[in-house]
Amino acid sequence: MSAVTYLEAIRQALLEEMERDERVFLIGQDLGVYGGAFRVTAGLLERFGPERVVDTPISESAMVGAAIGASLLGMRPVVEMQFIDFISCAFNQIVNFAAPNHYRWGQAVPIVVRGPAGGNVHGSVFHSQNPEGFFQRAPGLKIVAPATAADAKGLLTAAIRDPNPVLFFEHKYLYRRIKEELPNGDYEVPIGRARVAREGRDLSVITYGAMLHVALEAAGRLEADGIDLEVLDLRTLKPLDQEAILASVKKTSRVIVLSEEPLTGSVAGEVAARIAEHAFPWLDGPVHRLCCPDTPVPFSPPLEEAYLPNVDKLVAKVRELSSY
Amino acid sequence: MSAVTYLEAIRQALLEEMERDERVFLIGQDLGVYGGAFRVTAGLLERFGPERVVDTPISESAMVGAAIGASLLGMRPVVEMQFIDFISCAFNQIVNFAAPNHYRWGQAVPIVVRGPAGGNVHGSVFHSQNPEGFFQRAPGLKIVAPATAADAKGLLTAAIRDPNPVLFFEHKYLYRRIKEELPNGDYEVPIGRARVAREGRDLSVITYGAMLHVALEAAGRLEADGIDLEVLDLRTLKPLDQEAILASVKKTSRVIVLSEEPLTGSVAGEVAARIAEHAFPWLDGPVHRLCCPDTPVPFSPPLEEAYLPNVDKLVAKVRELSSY
Amino acid sequence: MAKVSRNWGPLHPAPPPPDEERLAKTELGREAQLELYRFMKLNRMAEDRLGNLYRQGKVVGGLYSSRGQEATSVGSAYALEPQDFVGPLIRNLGSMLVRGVQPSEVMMQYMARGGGPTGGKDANTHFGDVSRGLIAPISMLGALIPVMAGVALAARMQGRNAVALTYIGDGGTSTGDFHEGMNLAAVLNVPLVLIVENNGWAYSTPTSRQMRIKDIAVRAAGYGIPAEIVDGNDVLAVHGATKRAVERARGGAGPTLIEAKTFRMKGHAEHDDAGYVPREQIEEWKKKDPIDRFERHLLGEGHGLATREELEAITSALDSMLNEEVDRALASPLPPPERAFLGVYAESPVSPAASGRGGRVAV
Amino acid sequence: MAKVSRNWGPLHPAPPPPDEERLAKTELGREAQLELYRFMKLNRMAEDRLGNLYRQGKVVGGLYSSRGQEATSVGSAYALEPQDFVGPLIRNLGSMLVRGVQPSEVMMQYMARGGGPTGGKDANTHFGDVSRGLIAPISMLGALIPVMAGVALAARMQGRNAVALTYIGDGGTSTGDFHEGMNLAAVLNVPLVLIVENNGWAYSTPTSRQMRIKDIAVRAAGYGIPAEIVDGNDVLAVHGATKRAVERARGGAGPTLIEAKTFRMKGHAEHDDAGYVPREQIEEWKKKDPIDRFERHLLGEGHGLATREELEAITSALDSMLNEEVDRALASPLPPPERAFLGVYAESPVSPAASGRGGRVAV
Ligand SMILES: Cc1ncc(C[n+]2csc(CCOP(=O)(O)OP(=O)(O)O)c2C)c(N)n1
Ligand SMILES: Cc1ncc(C[n+]2csc(CCOP(=O)(O)OP(=O)(O)O)c2C)c(N)n1
Ligand SMILES: [Mg+2]
Ligand SMILES: [Mg+2]
Repeated sequence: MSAVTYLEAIRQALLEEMERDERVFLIGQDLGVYGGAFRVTAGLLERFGPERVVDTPISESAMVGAAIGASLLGMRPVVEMQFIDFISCAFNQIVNFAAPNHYRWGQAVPIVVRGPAGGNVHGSVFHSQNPEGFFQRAPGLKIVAPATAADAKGLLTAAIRDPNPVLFFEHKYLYRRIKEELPNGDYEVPIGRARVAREGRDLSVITYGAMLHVALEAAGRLEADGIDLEVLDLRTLKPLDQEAILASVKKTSRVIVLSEEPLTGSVAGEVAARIAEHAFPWLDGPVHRLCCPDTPVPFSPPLEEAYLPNVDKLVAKVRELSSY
Repeated sequence: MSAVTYLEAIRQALLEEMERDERVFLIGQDLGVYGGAFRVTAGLLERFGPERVVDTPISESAMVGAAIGASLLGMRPVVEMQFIDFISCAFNQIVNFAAPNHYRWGQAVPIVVRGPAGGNVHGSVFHSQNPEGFFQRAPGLKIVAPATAADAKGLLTAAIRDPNPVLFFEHKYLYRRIKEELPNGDYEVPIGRARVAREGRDLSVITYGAMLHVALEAAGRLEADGIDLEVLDLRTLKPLDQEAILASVKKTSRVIVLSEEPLTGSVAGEVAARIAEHAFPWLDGPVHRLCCPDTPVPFSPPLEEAYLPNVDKLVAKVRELSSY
Repeated sequence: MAKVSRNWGPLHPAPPPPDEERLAKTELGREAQLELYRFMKLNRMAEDRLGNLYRQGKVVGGLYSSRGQEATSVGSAYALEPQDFVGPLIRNLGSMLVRGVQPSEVMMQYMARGGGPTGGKDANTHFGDVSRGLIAPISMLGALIPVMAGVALAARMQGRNAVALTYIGDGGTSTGDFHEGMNLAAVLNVPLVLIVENNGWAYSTPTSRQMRIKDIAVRAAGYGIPAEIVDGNDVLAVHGATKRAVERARGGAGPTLIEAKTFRMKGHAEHDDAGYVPREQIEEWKKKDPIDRFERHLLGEGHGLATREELEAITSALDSMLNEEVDRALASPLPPPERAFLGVYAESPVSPAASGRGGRVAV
Repeated sequence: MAKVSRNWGPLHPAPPPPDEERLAKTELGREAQLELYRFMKLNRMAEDRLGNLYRQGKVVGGLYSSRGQEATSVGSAYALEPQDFVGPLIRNLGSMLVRGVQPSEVMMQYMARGGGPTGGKDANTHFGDVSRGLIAPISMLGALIPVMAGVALAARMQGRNAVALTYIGDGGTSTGDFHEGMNLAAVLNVPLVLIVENNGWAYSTPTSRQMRIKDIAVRAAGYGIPAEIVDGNDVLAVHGATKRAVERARGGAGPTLIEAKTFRMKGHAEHDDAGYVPREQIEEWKKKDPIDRFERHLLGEGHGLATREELEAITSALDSMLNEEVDRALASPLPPPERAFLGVYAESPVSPAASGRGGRVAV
């Protein structure tokens, strides 16, 4: 078996679930003949036909609304946002129709809304967003953000099988930049469970998505100075794996929450708040966040570099905190 | 001068700013002849005519979009959401058009989007929401939530004069339940500044909106047991008055952040995260949050009562924390 | 002082008098017509009972009436087959009754009782039941249209031979979701029927300030789908138009938009005295009351389909039935507080077969 | 293997050949027509330069071309008065040039240089300048329409006697904001003109899968506003139709929708080879190239408005101008990193007079 990219892992999950379960279908823009703006769905129209790879007009709200309706009859729709930024146009359907439906009248809404998120590709203000902070506030939603190819496949498989509405944020920077061998055959990575990506004694970095790789690289660099980082990959952003978060913090007593979001309203903030409430006695220092500044994602490379967290910024933060 | 309600204070701010500044106009549903679903704009059509009290179709996205466009030419539109819950239909215009516009191309977007928020009136899932948690994540926005009639008038006046897009969340539970004498004539309550609503030594309750009154009542009750609460009214939810938050915590060393939002993704979480990062050395105990559970707002009175924070729940939390 | 009248269009005109002849030769037999009558009466009488409960302070929150629009709800829903799906709005109690909803279910919802379909979690007619082909709306108008398009899409994918029927008001047609939903339904050619209830008003806003057109039906051409304008106070006309549209959809010809011209005889909600509605407009429409008209038709010369005694028998049967329904609803306690914390997430995959009614709300 | 062709409609048909006679008796004089020619050439030549910069790896991110659609942008914007406002989309470089935007401004934007109007904060044609009547779009299609309706509303309130002109693609008409924006503009009767550029494709989606109608213009009837269908590759026809609509709007008659039938001669963006577009469709439209056609018209028998030498002189003047513009753009450095943190909030109230261009971006 050979290594596959993060993008190919997502394609595999879609293809295999569609083969396994005829209730699964794809709906979105330019999915079929074109195979999607990032080619995630390439070949699926030829394989499954236009009734299961449904191209739509430019109507994000109707795409999600139609997916909700189909799910009420037991289908398992997977909606693609061409860029995740456009999910803003479906906000009402996601937050007010899909999310509270099971609570309101007991009817599950098993849909997945997926698409390319994240920056570091000079996509500018409207092609670089990480919208998890906007959606974590919606009771009834689940939010997933894989950092590896194996997780991308296993988490998407789990998301499609989950009876609840799941937002699946793929980091476009990782699409073709990381490659791994995947577990054989059918597997799920459970939603709601974080993963210790690196065991360490001195300080916990809690992160997800593309930032996981920043954390791991920083950990390697810090070994030299004898700082042993633990790196926790959240994988699911809602509901948070509070147990795993607290366990890591109780072990290291020092923590930095790292994420590629504007600071205010970030998932990183929610994680920090949980730590401050439930792990306080174990803390040897303040709960730090390393996020982006509270600005839109700027376009020009030097601006975006100044905006995004990176290994240097993390290493500096770690040094600051461990000498606390 | 006689006491006026929270609702009347809002009406006065609209009326007086419209008299003062011809660039100010109102746009929304049923504002004119009807005077708005809650009668906030009663009499303003007769006073200013249909060109400054603009009734629209049921099109929240277009209402906000049109306000943005008018503001680009220097107008000062005030948009009413009939219930703030419907702001979800204008999410994209607010978060992607209005909020980043000044950063993107230097053009200010001086609009206000206001409307009745909050629960405790058995409005059920779609007429009780507090959406601040959805919007705090949007760089470029300001969010205001007054707790008193005087603040309602002064903050709305400031919001209309502010060159940035401001979301103004009125708590409908307070509309006719609180009354005060207002300062004379033209005044602003500055956006971005919190207010110590009650000085205290032992523990800080940081809150806003209708919950301020819960905190003050709890404080009175706790006096008996010799617990002296400090109560901080945030007033502005974005940008947060971090200085005032930290000052109060550094003084009391114990804190509860109280808000009428689902816990996850709440503004209360952002406040707690700021405290955990910047006031850690001063803390004698965990940073507690008293919020709603992560569910939609339920309809039936016993359910909504179980859902909402109240004086008993706060008093219990305070006792728990102060015996920490 | 500024002139307020500016921009106001003409009053919402009443439709022409019904074509008695066509009424006479409707394809619906006597039994069916008496059933239509029964459902319209039930619709109105159940809402009258709700009005009493409201005045007794037993209703929690707002109460919405469909008085004057019963023919639109009942006539359209009556055109469906058992396997079809309907997505009613708050003024479509009649459609829900036709689909087998019990008045007590709705009464419990309005009174926030624990025994209602949502167990007290949501209000009024905001509940659904896939097993009865009933889809619940959300308050945000328009949002249900793309959802019902998806129901129609799934029905086709699953080979159910089923049609999806839903409703929107004149005001609701101004929402983006109306446009996105109808365009998507048209392009995908799904079996969707939309009834636009043009009742002249959206809360306090007359249709003339909601749109610059008289007939909302013209919008269908923008989606490449057929439309029909129908007298919404003529239950047989509504039924006939819906039946044609439903069969067209079932036959694979895609969506239809039906504009039903009708009138909201009460305020937007019980608290609203509708002072903004010109008296003469109300008087004009009173004459066209859908139930009185249908009664005249049933008793009418030439085709005496029913006697006054028969109709009175139906009414008094409904009356005693509603007495029981009210008692049943009042007997239901408020929900236990702990219920507030249950059922946010679905625990296990749900198949359409398994999907049920209130029972599936975590209670 | 499933049939893929299902649901696909006929190819986007080219419009009928231009009415040479009408072309001959256009009301635009020789000077004006030569200016139109100059702007169309500038549009295309500037984009060719951008293409070179792209191939040299100097462009950051995607590059979007309006090749084949120059007549629509230029002809429509040319119908505006100085006090009017225009909201262009990414394929309306021509409209921006007519409004006085310098090619180097756009080149700096595409190359992410600090000297561009947004100082490197945003990309490509995403910038505005109220003082030049230029409103910037956001990427979310449709969103600009309600915003331009608001610009038109404010223009009326302020007595500017100004009109707002904006654009949308065939695909963009499927968005909720298109519907809400046009309906609101119609009800409020504001001076808005919408050019629908029907170029047959939305990325890889043909118009036949975007909507169930052939002529998007029919949607105007749903808003109670007039519409015109125009050959979008005929600059004089586009100008004439826009002029009529603009004057109607200025006269207080409200919005107009103009559907310009045209064609996207390149891929969605530079990276897209448009393999999904049938060859014959491209060949068919090549013959209708708007610039070649206008050239033939200008040189045409009977009404020789220009000589080949004159046109070549225009072209070579543009050529050397563009050399300077490219040099100017390349001379601009990337922005300083600290700029990323500036300008999120406006500091003080901004009056329309004070509102300016790039200078007002916090740099
Ligand atoms: C998106 C949205 N905006 C505003 C409202 C508030 N609202 C509830 S009903 C109503 C009027 C609806 O009018 P119409 O669609 O004609 O239906 P009718 O009440 O006449 O049956 C309004 C504005 C809403 N429910 N949804
Ligand atoms: C709301 C929204 N959804 C999706 C996109 C992604 N997108 C960018 S351009 C485009 C195609 C636009 O087609 P059309 O409107 O016909 O304009 P054209 O490219 O043909 O000029 C799409 C889908 C977007 N920009 N906005
Ligand atoms: Mg209505
Ligand atoms: Mg196009």
